[in-house]
Amino acid sequence: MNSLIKRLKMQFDVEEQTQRSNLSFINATALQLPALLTHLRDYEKYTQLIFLTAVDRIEDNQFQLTYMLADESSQNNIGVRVRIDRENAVMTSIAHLWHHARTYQQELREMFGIDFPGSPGVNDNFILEGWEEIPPMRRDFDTREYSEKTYFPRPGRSTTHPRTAMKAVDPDYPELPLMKGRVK
Amino acid sequence: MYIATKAFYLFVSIIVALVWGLTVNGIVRKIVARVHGRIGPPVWQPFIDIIKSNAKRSMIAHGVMFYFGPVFRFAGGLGTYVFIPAVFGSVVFENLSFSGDLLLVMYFIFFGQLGMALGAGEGGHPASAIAVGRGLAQMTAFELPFALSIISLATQYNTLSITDIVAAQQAGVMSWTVFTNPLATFAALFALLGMNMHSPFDIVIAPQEIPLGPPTEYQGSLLGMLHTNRGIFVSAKLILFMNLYFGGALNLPILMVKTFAIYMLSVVVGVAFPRFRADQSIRFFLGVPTVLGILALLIQ
Amino acid sequence: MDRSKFPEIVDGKSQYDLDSGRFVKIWNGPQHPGVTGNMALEVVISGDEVVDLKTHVGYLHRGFEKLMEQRLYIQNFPLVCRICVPEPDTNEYLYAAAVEELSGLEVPERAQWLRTLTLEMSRLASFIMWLGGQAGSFGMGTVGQWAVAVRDYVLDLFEAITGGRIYHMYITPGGVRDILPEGFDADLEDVLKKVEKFMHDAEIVLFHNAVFKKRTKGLGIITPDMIDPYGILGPNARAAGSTRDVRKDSPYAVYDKLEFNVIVGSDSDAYDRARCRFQEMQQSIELIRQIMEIMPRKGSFYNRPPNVLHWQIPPGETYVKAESTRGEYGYYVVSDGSNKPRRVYVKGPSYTHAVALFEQMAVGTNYADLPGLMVSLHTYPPEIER
Amino acid sequence: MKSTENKIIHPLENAGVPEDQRHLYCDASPRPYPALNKYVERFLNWARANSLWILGYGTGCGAIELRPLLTSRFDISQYGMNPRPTPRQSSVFIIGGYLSVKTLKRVIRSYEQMQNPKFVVGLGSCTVNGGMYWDSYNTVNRLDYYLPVDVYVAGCMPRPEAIIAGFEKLKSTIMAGQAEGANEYAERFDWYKSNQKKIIKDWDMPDYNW
Repeated sequence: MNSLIKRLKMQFDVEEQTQRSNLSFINATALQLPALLTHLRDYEKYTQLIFLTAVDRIEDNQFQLTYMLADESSQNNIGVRVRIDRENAVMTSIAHLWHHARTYQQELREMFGIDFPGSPGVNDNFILEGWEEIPPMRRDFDTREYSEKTYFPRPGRSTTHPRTAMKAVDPDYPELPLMKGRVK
Repeated sequence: MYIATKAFYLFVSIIVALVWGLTVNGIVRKIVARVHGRIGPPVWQPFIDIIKSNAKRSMIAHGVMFYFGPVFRFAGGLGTYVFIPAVFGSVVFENLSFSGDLLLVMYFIFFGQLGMALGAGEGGHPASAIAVGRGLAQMTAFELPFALSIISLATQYNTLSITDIVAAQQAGVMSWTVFTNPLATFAALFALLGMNMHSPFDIVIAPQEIPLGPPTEYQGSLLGMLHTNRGIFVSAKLILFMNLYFGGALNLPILMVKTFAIYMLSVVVGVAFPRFRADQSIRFFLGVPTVLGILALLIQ
Repeated sequence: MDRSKFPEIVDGKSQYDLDSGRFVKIWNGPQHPGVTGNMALEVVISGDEVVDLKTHVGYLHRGFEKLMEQRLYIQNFPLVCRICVPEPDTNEYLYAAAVEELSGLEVPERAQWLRTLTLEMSRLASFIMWLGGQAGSFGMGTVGQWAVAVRDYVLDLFEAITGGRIYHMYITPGGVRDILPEGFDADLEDVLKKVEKFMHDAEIVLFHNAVFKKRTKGLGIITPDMIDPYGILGPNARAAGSTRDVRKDSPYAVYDKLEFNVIVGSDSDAYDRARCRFQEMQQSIELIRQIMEIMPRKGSFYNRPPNVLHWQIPPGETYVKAESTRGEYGYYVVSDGSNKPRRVYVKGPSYTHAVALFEQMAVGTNYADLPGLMVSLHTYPPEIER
Repeated sequence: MKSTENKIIHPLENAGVPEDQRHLYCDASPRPYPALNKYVERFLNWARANSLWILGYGTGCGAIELRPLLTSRFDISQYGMNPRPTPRQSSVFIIGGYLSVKTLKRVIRSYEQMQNPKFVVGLGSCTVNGGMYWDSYNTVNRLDYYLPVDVYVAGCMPRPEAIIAGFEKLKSTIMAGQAEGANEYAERFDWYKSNQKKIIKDWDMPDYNW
């Protein structure tokens, strides 16, 4: 793993962060991503794309895309992180590298509103149907408010915060009430 | 007066056949359930199902032929039954066997399916259309060994009249066709497996692939009619086979025992096998059963 | 594969002309008994041959990932098991493992053993149900009925341990919720014997059945060079010769203390895949027996996390994985230092199998084989759309 | 197909369907069917209650408990229940838990294709008030705003025994002649439709499905 990172640093401008002995994250720029992924796939035996997903870094006004790759023996994982602009979210498609990248990109297009020009069928509905609001996985979309506005909530549900809910069951809450006396 | 009596006898005979057919269906469902390790529905469940189907308040239609589908099917089942002598030598249960022979009965077996094909095609559901295609292809395939077997029988007994064939088998157990002409019998029993639409030949109604096949669009009383037909048609087929190959029946209890035993063949095979694809089942029918039929014909 | 006789593909869409009368478009599902769970197949057939297939998912979308961002870490613990209904324990384990890794919470040894036990049991239950489904999709209702009944015995065991039949909510961050009840060993052995008897019967009735062989041999072949481009995982890949098994490659829980071999097939047609899964069932039973033999019976089974209502987890991100019945299951959890996760991404193995792979494999098969082919890929829709 | 009913309560436009296909669909609202003679109806209700055909549509995770229910362990076929693969022939619709909007659309279509005495069983807490997914952006909270529900079985997930108890309840309701969900749907058709159309944003299907 370490030697791989060293080799990568020689060729690409990346930063790395090791999470576990078999999991590392490297930060790359959006421009060098296709080259980096192709390099990892073809020369470093990181042949499998496990997933591709996004994290909404709304405080930086950015999306973080994570491409998780696994090597041939599926022992080591490497996560390639890319930050892209949140307002004009466009990213290079990697559908030519892996067939199943298409559906991930379709999903990101739908749930985050990130466009992948050239990815087959990227604008088709994948999960949602007839969605009119902002893409639901963005942080500024309030699912609770939307649900209460739309789906005729049944009256009677007051709060879900467990502090109050659990107090109602057991007045002397401070210890974990359910585990009392069971820990050996 | 004669006609009135005859009609009354026929009516009684049909009712008995219907009740027996539905009861057999109920018993078979129960047996299959026991094989699955279930308790299974009550034996009278098919009757309740028919009442309930007819108790539906609303009904939809897809045109005239849609109505005719179950009617043809029912007519096919009824026609098959009324031209077969159910109990040999009985006045009540001899039906109209004097005026029809084997060829007519074979025609009626085919007729119901064709009528159903027309009606189901009108229903407009693509699964029905696919199922009809499969059903007709498969039926043509199993009709071949059946026809060969019938021809073999006709040469053996020198007649096409079912009553005469039954009469020729009354000399004792060893004079039954199953012993005098085993090849023809086995060819026909293979065809019966196909006719009864149990596994492995139930691709026509395979619920996992084409939900229910031809009757997909049928509901309410039309479905009730199809279910009624299922009772009569089962009786008719089994009685036909009993008459042709297993020496007929001299009274109702023997008829019940023999038809039930014949049906159990389909059931036992059905619970033990997955289903064939349409093309595979056609190849199957054109293989061993057809060879058996041809051999039976050659030996005669 | 040779696509020359099938319609041309332009921009991911197959170009066929429905008006020409050569093609019929059929919707298999979502209301269709032949598809696994609630999903739809848009099939275009010509004669009996499938010329194009598109998988439609999203009917079970509940927005888990969004809901998890709204809830405290501990509130997510009963939520995650709902993602995969037939095999919920993998989700519970992975969520717990991710949270533990990010927060640095230690897990007692005994809890790891109990976790492995439930994971293997849920694998067994899921495989049994799959076997029933595979038999049922080829019209062999008998084995299907037996399978569901036998699976119920395993569910009874789960009920004895956790109190729940389907959703167990057993593996919590920090350990497990409870120890095994009195007399569990004997019950477990009893059930394992029943399962073995069922498998013996299924072997005779199903795997030695000529019709079943005829239907499944040569159906839906996965070649080794398809594995990486399509992201094929688990038994589907192993039947094609891959040796990837997360339990062996990067052992989690206590899998490094157990002895087992990775089951590898050779042909990877539907029959071979069924065979591989059947062997994995036997392996699961062996593993459960091993676990019961060497599992420590004393000691703590739960390390209490800090007050869970104020439990803030330091910023970081991690990816944890485990081997489910369908292949590698993964959780990618991002924490931003608050008391709610920033992002939880659930990677279900069916995601690639049911969409990209199945759309490719179905082309050219017989329409009647579609349900069987689909079950033989072992897909569960809820983990695709979550 | 054209409707064979002459009595049109409320003309439907089928605006969601392309214009050239509108004639293919029904253009009449459903109408309530009155009960027959008291004694006849009692007999028919007995038959209906003892031959409940379940539509084989697993709409959610509740479908996983339907399998043990339909097979050897809890075999409900002994009570005369059977799964039917087609909505035309089924009389009971089991909503297996949460309904996403996408599924609700298909559920409505399937429900409307079922024939008049038809019953809906809502399985799980999520059909009652949204259950665990009450604040999800994609699942409906109250099933009875979109379909007339006869019996709710609460729980997550309800155990098979609970579902059987629910069916017993449904049976007694039917025998008492109170399970008139289909008629209620027809009578309050506009209300149900407006609720459905409120959450299904792209209404690209006919207003009433035969």
